[in-house]
Amino acid sequence: MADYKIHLLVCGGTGCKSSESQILAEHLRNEIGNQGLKDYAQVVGTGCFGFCEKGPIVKIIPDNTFYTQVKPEDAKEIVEEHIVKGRKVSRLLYKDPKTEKIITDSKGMEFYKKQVRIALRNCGVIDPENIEEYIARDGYSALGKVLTSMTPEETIEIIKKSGLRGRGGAGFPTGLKWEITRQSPGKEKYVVCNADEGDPGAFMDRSILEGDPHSVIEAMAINGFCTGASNGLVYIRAEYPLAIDRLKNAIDQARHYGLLGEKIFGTDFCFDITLRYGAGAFVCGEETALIHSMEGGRGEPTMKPPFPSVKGYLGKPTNVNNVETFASVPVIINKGFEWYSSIGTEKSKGTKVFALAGKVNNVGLIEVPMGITLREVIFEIGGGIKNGKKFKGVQIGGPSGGCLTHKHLDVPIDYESLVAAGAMMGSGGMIIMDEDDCMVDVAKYFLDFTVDESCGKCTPCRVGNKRMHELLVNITKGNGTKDDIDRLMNLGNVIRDTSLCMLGQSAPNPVLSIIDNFREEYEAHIAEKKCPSGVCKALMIYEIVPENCVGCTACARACPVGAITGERKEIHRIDPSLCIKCGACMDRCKFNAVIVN
Amino acid sequence: MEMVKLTIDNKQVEVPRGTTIYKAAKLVGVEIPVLCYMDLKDLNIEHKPGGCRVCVVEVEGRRNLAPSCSTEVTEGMVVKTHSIRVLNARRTVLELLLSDHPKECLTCAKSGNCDLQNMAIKMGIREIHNEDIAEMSTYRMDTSPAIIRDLNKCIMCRRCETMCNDFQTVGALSAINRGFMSVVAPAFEMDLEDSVCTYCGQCVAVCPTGALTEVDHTRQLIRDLANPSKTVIVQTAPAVRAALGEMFDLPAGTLVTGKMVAALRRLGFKYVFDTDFSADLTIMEEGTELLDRLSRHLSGDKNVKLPILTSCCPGWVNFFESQFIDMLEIPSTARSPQQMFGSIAKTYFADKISVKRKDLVVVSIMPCLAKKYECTRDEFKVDGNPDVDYSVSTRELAHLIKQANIEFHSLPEEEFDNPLGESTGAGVIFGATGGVIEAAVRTAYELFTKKKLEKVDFMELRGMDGIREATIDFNGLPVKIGIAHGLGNARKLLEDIRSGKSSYHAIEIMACPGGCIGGGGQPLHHGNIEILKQRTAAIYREDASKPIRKSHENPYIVKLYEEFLGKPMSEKSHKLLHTHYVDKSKKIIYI
Amino acid sequence: MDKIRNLADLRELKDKLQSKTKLRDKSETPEQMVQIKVAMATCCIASGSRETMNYIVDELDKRNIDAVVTQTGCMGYCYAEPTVEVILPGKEPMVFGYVDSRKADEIIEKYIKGGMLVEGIIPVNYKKID
Amino acid sequence: MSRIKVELKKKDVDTIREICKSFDNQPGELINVLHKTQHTFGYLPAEVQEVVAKELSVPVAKVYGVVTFYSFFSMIPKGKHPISICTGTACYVRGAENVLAEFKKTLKIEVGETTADGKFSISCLRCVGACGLAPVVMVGEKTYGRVSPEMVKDILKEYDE
Repeated sequence: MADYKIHLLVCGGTGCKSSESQILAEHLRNEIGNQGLKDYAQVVGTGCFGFCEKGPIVKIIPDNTFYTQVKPEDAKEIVEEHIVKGRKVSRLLYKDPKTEKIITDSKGMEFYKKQVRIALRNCGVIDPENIEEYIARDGYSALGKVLTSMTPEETIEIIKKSGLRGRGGAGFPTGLKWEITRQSPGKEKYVVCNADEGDPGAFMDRSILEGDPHSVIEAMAINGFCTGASNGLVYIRAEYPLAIDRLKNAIDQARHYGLLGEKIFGTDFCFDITLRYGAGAFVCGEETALIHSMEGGRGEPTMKPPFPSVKGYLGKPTNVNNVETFASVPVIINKGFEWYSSIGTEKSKGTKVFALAGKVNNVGLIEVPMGITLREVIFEIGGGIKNGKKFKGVQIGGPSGGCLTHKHLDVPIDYESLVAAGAMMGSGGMIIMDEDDCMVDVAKYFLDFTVDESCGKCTPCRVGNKRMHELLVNITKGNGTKDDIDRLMNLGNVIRDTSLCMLGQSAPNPVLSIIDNFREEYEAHIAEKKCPSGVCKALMIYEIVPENCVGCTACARACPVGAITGERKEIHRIDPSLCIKCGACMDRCKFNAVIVN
Repeated sequence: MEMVKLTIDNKQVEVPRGTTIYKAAKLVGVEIPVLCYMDLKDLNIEHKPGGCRVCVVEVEGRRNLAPSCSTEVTEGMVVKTHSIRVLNARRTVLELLLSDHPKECLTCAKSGNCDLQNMAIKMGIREIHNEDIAEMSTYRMDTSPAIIRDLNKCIMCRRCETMCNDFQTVGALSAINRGFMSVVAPAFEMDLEDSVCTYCGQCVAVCPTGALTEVDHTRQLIRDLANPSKTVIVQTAPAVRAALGEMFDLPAGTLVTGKMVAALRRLGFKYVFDTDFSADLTIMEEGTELLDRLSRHLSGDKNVKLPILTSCCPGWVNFFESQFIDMLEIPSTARSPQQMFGSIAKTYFADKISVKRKDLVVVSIMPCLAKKYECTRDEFKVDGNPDVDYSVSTRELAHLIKQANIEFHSLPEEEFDNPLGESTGAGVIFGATGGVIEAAVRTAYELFTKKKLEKVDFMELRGMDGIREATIDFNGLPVKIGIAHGLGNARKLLEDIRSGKSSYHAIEIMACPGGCIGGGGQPLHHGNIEILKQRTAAIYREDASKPIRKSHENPYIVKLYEEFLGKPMSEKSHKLLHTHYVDKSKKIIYI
Repeated sequence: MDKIRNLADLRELKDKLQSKTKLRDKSETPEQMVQIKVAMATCCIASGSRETMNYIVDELDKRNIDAVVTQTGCMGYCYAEPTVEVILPGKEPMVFGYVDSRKADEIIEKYIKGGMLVEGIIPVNYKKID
Repeated sequence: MSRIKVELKKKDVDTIREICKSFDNQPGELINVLHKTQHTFGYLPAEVQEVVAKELSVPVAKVYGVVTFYSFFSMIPKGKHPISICTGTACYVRGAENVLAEFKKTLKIEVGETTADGKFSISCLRCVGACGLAPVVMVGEKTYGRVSPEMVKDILKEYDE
């Protein structure tokens, strides 16, 4: 079969898929067939391109044309114009939000310029459902190399020297973990891939499993060889049906090709992988909780030590790594630790994937070298703040992380610097907030999440977070007192100091970092009973501007509680004690006379 | 053993590797407060979920505070147990617990004996911050025949869950829900009565707060005692006398039989009798049943089922009725001593004193909560009137004595009334694990071999090991005996029998650790096994001091058979002293 | 597909498959390799540009030359169709006209491999097309 | 957890037994068994949990403990068209709360409830990973992106029979 001259890569990640990218791919295939170009152009469903803001994405290779927000109806035009006639469909091309310039070659996109894609190297490039595409891009050669020409110790040494650290959040040196598991006595050991991505707003693990499942399978097998385990388990969120399907399919293919199972690469090494499903508990991202959940119980964390590397699944030594960590392993083996450790900073090597979301122009999944600054990420890769608003803060590390502000924009992104700044790497969620976001409300949101997700085992997390949340609710209702900030800080510090697992220990981080960085917003809520961003409903006061009011009575008629009084053609008044802040008057007024204070 | 050196509060200490900070601190006299932690050493239960976080200490170089109950020491560790950081954390955590706890200490059943209350006193908590906006986690109150669950008072120490699942393997309780609403409850938050609960009461025995308490019968008792138309009589179980003193600050293991009798008389009971009497009666029936089955077995009867299992313990009966229904035919059909007493009291004795059944109130003082349930079983009622009206726990009795302003210490030693108050040493040892079977052996040996037993102390049947076995020589016939205390041990033993791994002739099973002396109605031992050992020793002391130590030699028992029952296993005995078991297992129902 | 029994099997399979996805690798770093753009508007196709493109792609592969071949719209030299633009790394673009398979062969052999100019160059009057 | 009472049919019990058997009746597979059972029945009523407990030889209290721990498991049936509103951070900062409020107001049910006619139910989930489309709402398998409160009526209209 002749090779295709043109490849049309259609994003098949969850984000794009939910905007009908599958139908789009179908249409493209049909159109190509209609034009008799079946042997000339190939449509490939790939994993996520990362540029979720403008999905579905179609990328045309080799000229790197980057079509955004493509609808199934657009298929015909793309094929007829671009594939047949070689003319790019300019209305679908990406337009730089800052320069308004149409970008014809994705290499010219700010979004990709500063990215270094290692863990995401195959995402958006290969068809994740076809093992051959993975093999064609060097897939399984790292496993082959390790099994046939290296000892487990040598392999662990490479991982250690590469400086790779756990990408799940805590940043524990990966090679060291492997070594401890290897050295733990026991015949039966396990390799566990933590794919229970629970951070609301981070989806890199899912993207990797959807876009490049084989890299995780390969790395798990390498880990099995290094630690002496022949069983691998992937603990994956049940909310990720696509990732589960792709992973299952990939495992089947790997078995079919003899890359999982008995005597892999003709050696005595045997390894296979089974799936375990999470069931909606954020705390199961904590490795001891994850193990209890895999054993069929409540996902409650237990004391460490003993660490899973010593006593884990079924009481056996268990190496738990996160998806992104695993995905980085095969390249390190192939390209060498020198290459990997040349990227990044002194203590944080390599790259980190972030899920960029919130009030930023380019929402999506990005992979950047460690040490890059927040400014570069937000304003260059992210394309700055949406709708030209002002940047206010960035929450890094999800509900366990902290909220950083202007003064941190030049902080290099690495494990230590982020902690020093009051945030943490976490799983890599990065939520950008603008001037319209109320930081007290944001703190409340994250705490609401941890209160919901606390397992309930230890007192500080079970009761303490609830009490902090109540204080915040009270403050946003305008009932805060001046002692509340101190009370929040004391509670936060004690919860941090005494909780059993990382979920509890890090739960107060958003609240405490927001007190650190946005204390004035708390104070405004408490002292002036005002929400400077106008988010906290209870603190809003609806008023009528006398100059604008014409006395049309529309607002009074709209008010469901009769809080507005005033005769026809006279200036109306809102009684704040009756007003329920529904906003109906404001919607109804044609003269911009109703304002919120 | 590898030793580890560390410093705790500036004191050097050397302990074996694997020791926790909490235990190491204890060795140098530093008592770290704990709440959820529970160490039942000899029962192989160390409950250290690290959940309450009250026991946190500062470890130099560590980012956060360490729970001392579950953190192992390391070489060169420097621990501070009372820094300001620790103090603040501990107070804050305690305050958090209290913020989700009802403030009804005045009327709480656990008041004065509540770990949480004691901790609050010790830490001098005077206010709960922001109480006005603090939501409480509230749950439906559940009252069963024996146990009351008021989970608003639960602090999630989860000791009950451990006792119910790990020690007793009953599985009635589990942690449910998540986060703030998490609590320990039966499946679907159903009533305990509808669950597989055996009412062994071990959950109540370890509960640090008033979340789990016994059903209180003292109010009913006072009403009955005050009612002139009622004749109120009482029976006291063997284990009560070995523990009641603890409620009056006497050392564990102090025998207070005489004072107890005196106190009961002063409370107004018309007759003070002894369950030991009916224990002797139980031996007559159960021993005869054993011999009957044994001799039929020896003569080749294939229909006879062995081993015979004791049936005195109502928790145990509940357990096999719901979890070992395939073995319902093995246990002895003999009723428990409490029920035999009630049945004889309301027939034989009621006739003797010419009191109508409905006017006779039979009360039992029991170390047990399952006994409260046992009283309510339909099998033990005549025309709706129970043989034993209700049972009062050792703890309740102590409270009653205090309420009545009876100065316990200065009470004289008094004797039980007759005819149902006379007992032998065999009846007394029912209170300790292995005691029932030892008492049975004493009688069965003589009846079987027709020889006098020279040595009545069977040391091989005593002890604290969870599962024990011994072979007793019945004049050439080796009789194999198994003993288990704690339902988890019972389960193991039964599963071994079911699978044919072991075979015995007779087995004694008690639901509680140490037997009745560790019952759910006893003064709280807080997991201190030494207390259980002292109580056991007291039981055997009482046995040794008795002039008669074999049940069949009890003159009043002999007389009871002569005057009323005929002989053991007679038709009358069957009607009054035996029972049958029902299948209480949960059936999967479908249409 | 047979099982992969050893490393040699994997390498063999990889070599066989590599060309299938190589295009995507190449597109990542086009400036480091030979870039060829074939004008592919209706008029060009009519004059055989698709055949030319297919020929070029296949031949480059056969001759083991790392190059990336893309199609583009009409270059405006309709008189000389099919037209092909070739950019050697670090050099200015060259546009060739009347490229049939024979001409293409010559371009590959002489210009791309040898760096020698061949006949048929069209004077370039633009900087860059997109 | 609120619950409803059901009567199981023999074939339902057989189905659950089959599911348990497919996991070798291993207690460690409890969560996988519950997933599959919920997938089959749509929810996990008490009666179903009893059968699972019996088959896996796990106390039913333990099964209930697991079911109430994980938000994925439900003891009440979802509506014919289950509505899931993403309340992940990205959706939250882009106004998911208002969308949720609009659904609640329109359908007159709370989160975790099902309309009286059994047609719709509302649940919240944390991040479906379509953050570029925030706020995101799923109705059954269909995803709606960039949802505003005004769109709620139109979305619901699609499910008129």
